[in-house]
Amino acid sequence: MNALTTLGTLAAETSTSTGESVQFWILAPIAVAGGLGTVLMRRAVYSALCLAGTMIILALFYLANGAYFLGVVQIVVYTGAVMMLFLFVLMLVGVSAADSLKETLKGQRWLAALLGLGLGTLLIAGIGQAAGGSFTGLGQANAGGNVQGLASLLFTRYVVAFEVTGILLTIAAVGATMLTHRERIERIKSQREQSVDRIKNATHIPPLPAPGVYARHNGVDIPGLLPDGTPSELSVNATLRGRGQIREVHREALRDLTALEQRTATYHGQRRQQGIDGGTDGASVGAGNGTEDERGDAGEESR
Amino acid sequence: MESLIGLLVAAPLLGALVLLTGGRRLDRAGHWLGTALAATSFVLAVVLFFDLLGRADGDRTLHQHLFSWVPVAGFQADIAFQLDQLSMTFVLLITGVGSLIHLYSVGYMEHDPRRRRFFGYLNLFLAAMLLLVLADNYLLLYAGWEGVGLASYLLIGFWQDRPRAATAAKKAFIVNRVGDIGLSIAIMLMFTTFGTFAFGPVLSSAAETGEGTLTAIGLMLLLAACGKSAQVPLQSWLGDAMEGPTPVSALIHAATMVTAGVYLVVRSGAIFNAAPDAQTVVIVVGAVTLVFGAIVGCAKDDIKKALAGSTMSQIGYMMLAAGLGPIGYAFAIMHLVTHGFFKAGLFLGAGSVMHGMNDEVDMRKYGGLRKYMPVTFITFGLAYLAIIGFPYLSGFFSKDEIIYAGFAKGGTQGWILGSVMLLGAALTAYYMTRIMLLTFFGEKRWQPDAHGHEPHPHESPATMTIPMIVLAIGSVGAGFAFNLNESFAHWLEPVTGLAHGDSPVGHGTVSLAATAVMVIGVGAAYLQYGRRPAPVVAPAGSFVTRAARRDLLQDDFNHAAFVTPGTYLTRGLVYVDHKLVDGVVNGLAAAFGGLSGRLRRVQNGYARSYAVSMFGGAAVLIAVTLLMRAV
Amino acid sequence: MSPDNYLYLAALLFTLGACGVLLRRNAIVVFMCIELMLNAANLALVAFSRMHGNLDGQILAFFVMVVAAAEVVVGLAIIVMLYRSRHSASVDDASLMKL
Amino acid sequence: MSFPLLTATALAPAIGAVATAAVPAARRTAAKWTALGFSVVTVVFAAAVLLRFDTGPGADRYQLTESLTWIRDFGVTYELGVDGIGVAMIGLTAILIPFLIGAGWNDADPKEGETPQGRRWRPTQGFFALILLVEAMVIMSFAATDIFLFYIFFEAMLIPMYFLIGGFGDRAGSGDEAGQARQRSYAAVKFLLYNLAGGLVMLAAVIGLWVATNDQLGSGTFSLAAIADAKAAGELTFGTGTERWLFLGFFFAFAIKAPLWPLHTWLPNAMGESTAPVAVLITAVVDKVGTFAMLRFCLGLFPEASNWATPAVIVLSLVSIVYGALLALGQRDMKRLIAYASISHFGFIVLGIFAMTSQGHSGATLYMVNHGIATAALMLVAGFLISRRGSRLIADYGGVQKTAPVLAGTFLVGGLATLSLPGLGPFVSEFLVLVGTFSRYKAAGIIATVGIVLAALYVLVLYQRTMTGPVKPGLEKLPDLRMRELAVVAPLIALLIFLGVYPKPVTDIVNPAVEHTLSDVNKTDPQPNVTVTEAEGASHE
Repeated sequence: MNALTTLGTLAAETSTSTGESVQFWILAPIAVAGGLGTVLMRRAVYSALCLAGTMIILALFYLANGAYFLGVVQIVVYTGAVMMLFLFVLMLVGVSAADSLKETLKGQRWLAALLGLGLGTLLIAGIGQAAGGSFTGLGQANAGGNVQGLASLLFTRYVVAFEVTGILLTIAAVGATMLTHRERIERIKSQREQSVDRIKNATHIPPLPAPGVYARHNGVDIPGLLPDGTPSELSVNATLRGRGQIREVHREALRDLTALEQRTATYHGQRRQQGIDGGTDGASVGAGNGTEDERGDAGEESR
Repeated sequence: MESLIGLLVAAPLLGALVLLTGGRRLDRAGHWLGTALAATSFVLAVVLFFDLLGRADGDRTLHQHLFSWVPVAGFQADIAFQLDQLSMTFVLLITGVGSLIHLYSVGYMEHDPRRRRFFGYLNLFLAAMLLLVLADNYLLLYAGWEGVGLASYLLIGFWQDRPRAATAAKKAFIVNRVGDIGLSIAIMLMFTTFGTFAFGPVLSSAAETGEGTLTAIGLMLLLAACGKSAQVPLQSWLGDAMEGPTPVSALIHAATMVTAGVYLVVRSGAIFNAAPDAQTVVIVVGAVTLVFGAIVGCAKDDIKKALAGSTMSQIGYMMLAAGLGPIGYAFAIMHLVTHGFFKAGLFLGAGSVMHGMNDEVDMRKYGGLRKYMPVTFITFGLAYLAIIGFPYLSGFFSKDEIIYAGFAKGGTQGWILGSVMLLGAALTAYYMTRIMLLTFFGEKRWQPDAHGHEPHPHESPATMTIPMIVLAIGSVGAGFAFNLNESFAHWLEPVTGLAHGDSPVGHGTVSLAATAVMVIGVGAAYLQYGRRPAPVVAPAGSFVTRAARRDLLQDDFNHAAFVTPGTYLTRGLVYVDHKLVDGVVNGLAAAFGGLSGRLRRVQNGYARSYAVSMFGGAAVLIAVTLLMRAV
Repeated sequence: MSPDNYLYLAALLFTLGACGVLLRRNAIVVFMCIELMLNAANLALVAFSRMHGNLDGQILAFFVMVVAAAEVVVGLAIIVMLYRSRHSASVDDASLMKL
Repeated sequence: MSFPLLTATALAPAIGAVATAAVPAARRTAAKWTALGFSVVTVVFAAAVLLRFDTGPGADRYQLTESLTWIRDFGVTYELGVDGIGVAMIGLTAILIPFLIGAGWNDADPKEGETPQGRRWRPTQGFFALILLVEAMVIMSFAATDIFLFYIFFEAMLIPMYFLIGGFGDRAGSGDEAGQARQRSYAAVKFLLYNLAGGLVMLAAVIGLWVATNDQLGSGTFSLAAIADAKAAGELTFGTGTERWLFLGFFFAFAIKAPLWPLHTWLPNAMGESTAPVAVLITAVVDKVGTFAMLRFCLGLFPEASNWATPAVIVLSLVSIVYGALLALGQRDMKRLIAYASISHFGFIVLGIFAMTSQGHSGATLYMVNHGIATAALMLVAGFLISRRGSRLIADYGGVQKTAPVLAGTFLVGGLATLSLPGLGPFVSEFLVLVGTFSRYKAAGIIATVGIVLAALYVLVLYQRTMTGPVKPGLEKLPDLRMRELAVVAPLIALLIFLGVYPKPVTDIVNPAVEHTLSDVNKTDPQPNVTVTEAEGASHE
């Protein structure tokens, strides 16, 4: 809170203090970096995070400019709510849906760069032209408190606009629900019914195979292996399958298996040579487990 | 009395309407109805004639004003009739000969399934012709003028399933149309000059008008007359017009319609009198046609075409006489009337012959017919004598008067004209004798036709012979009657005026010369055709003969001069219209299409490229604002 | 330092956002870039309000936020629909505006 | 304000259109009768207009006027009124439409073996409704005395016409249905684009006019009456340049509609591809709006400019006359031939208008009426013939006169009217035009007479090739005119004869209007250079 007051005092003055300039010169590059990140990151999630960062920094700038309310709103509403909304959607759409930065439209990239440069230079030139050195701070404007000041304006001069935006928000909310709401044509089947018609048309009557259920792997995105070592698509969650986010690990798994058998074989060979110690049990048990496991697996599949 | 004038026209018009719209139920009695109505108007004509005779010379002009036709500001055209001696003469000729030919057609067209329509057309013709001669202004005359053109078109092409008939009909109408241009321009000139085109005011005030205008009007009228009366250079249609039924040839293309040109010239006498140049042209045209027609008549083997040539040349006489001015007008009309008689008679005779010969028209396939059809022979013979100007028959009087008038023109002109006309007389005698000999004398030369039918020449029924007899009487007696102390000329005098030029040669001399050349002509013909039998297949003949058989190459000329270039012109224009005028438009359309095709590439549907243009726009806007501020 | 720098920063961020919109194909990222642009605008507004010494700029910025929130809600909903229908969130795949 | 007769006249067909369109798909015959009924009602109203119109001396120029303010800010008013010319044109339109409906009785029925596509598919209703709609718009544009009002209907006409041309082809199913459809849509689009282009230019001129009036009168107006008053009071005077530009703007649109060479090429396509009644509708009714508007607007609003443009226009119209006739000669397609003949005739009309003589103007007006009826007669009979044989090519016919004499007869009469034979309506008008032109421009008059011969040529050649000669194979069983068809053609022919023998009623109505128009362009008829001594000129008593 005291930080706010200090910033406020800074803002009240008619020329920025060195503190603010320091702050600016530290934060501005980060903001720009965040912007760049937003634009350039391949994965949407990273872009979102970069954007969030930029927004927070902007919030700080708001505060520095004496817009306390906005600063807070920026953090709470924008960074807090809107960006989270983005992240949710990203989750729905697929976290790792990274779009290749390879350009498909001919000359689009060049045009974009050109325009960016042009626009930037023009804006900056414009500002440079308009720049008038001194400025009146928000001293008396914020005298009765920034929030009160905003409120008084908002509910007197801008009340109509305020109401209208309220209506707009409502409409937006309704619209969003309308858009994303999916009409159910038929009743959701109960578990019982599902099992019944699973039996009826004899499709995997037992529960689906568990994913990654074999030696040293148990991630949900890893398919279980069939006896011949090929992965079983069924064992992975449909959503992951749809997004193509199955981790294809069975090859090295197979390699490990052969290596394991290799080792056991050699181990047995030594055992025959030496012919001592009951370690064999454990080994045999392990191997037995493994085979038992596979058999069970294969059994499930075949059944 | 005046009210009867309208009825003159109305009677046949009614007939035409009833017969043409009446439908099949009239088929049985239609022809009699038509004939009756024609006769009616003849009776009316006679009544009016005697009424006129009853009046004093001065007021032998009746007027009937029915209603105002086209009233627009200064332009006042009325449906109004004027009956004076000149039109009376024509009315009598038209209705008289007309009625006779109606009667004749009853027999001639007996076996034609479309006889009702034929009579309808005939009545239509009568109505139009009467309108022509009774009109009291040039516009109404023009209406009748085109009306007879239509009637002749319909009648020439009456057997429409014969392509040649259809073509001939079309040709006749088109050539007449060319002439009609003349008439319409003449009327327009009159309107712009006099502000009216009624006979009365125009003719009365012709004198005090500039000669140039009058010459123009006169020449235009002459052009019209050439078209209608088949005078050089618009004569080419008459020969082909013989495709029509023979009564038609007799009525329209011999007796009445083709003489309308002469009527026009005589009627407009006042104008021509004041425009000597125009008169000269009239004379020239007449003279040329006179000889031209005679030559053609000498060469044709088709009896009707030969007669058509003769018609042409006879009308040439009339035209020439009309060109002579007051000294010729009366005799032009007189010859017109007598010619109406004997030429109609000749055609009807020819028709009767064809009737008996399975419609064979080639004279070389006739011969010796006098035994088979005596009445035809006698009537035809009398008409023949009349036309060649056998002394004291009608042709003798009228033609001699004209020749005399020609000499009376005076000076070298007079001599030239006179001698030309004498030459014409000789030729007339020659070709008429040729026809006579080939048809009625010598041995029979006919063979079975394509279907193997041996023609059985026989006399025609009474309905056909009676008119022939009447006409024969007319052609014998008319001239004499007319010439009794110039009764005819005096009768016409109030309209046409009458003058006697001073002829270097006396009346008797002219008659003598005419008779002499007539004898020569007859002799020559007899030597060639009378003594030895004529070959059935025409000999090749000299170049002149061959040219004459082809109407002296007139059609070839027209073809080369107008038809072919015209065809190419139209073809070219069609091409131009399609490729050029339309091409420009279509090209424009195609250009726009291509352009838009290019432009729509911009709309590639990628939101991001739209965004690019959006930001581009924003950038441009900012730049502009900045520049604005900078400036 | 002069507060103009805030404006320069805003301009820079705005341009970055613009480039992002033009370059990225993932609809969500495009959206984020738009948000970036909005934020840049907000920063400028706040700076202005400070320069002029009244709160209207902040009010405007406030409204921008509200509208942006609404827009995000609807936009993301649309994106989800899109993803459901065609299993991709790439803006280039939805190129049906072509005639 | 008395009973709005003109509005009613225009409204009757409009309501008829709605009523016809509303008839359910199955009740095709009912729709036809509805359309016919309403068109007859329109005739009754038009007759009322005719009777109520006062031709006496000292009668107002525009009568039966109605006036309501419409768009006050732009001085647009709903002003109707007719002068004699307008009355004649409205009469023509009203009289023709019933016959067109009768002639097109079965043209829009679904073809044999064509199954109705659903409940809403009802071409017949559409066909007749569109025709009535066109009639309403045409009548409105004849009656409008407010330029903007006129412009609206002048343009709106195109919409129903477009559908009539593009939507309803000939029954001349010469196998290639697809090709025909392509041709048809090409023709329709061409028609639309040409006329839209004209309309665009005209719109510019209309706006220009408004600006001009706005500058000088303080408040812009489109009302003819207001402009005339202002001119008379000397408050409104266009600069020479302005007036000429405005004139050109209007004239261009009307010249396309008329159509005048070289803007004519849309007409043959449109008339060739559309059914006979629609073709008649185009050339006999819709195109007349163009020539009518030349008389009322070009001459009425811009007299000096009209006089300035006269030589050029006369040359164009002469070219149209000869060119159209020659191309008619060159056609293989019956309907295109008639179309080119119409172009030639429109040349005559424009010639008469710009001859600036009372004969010329009366002649032109009469010509519009007569040409409408004559073309209707000829084209409709041609349509009957085509519908029998299923081909538009002249070469496919021959000897029809033997198998269908009545058809041939009516065709011939129509043709004779087209070549303006005395005794039939067109002769009077054509001769008036010629005289009117000749009395001011001798050479032009003489050149125009060439058109007479060419007309005879193309008509008679057409008749000879189709009707005479031996019967072409395939035509032996050609049926003659049916009762309905005869009932359509016979009255038209009767009308032609009546107008040819006794055109006085029409001229009486037209003449006063013509006098007004002449005084607009402040011209007087050239006087004869010989004053006739009415000596024994007892020609009328």
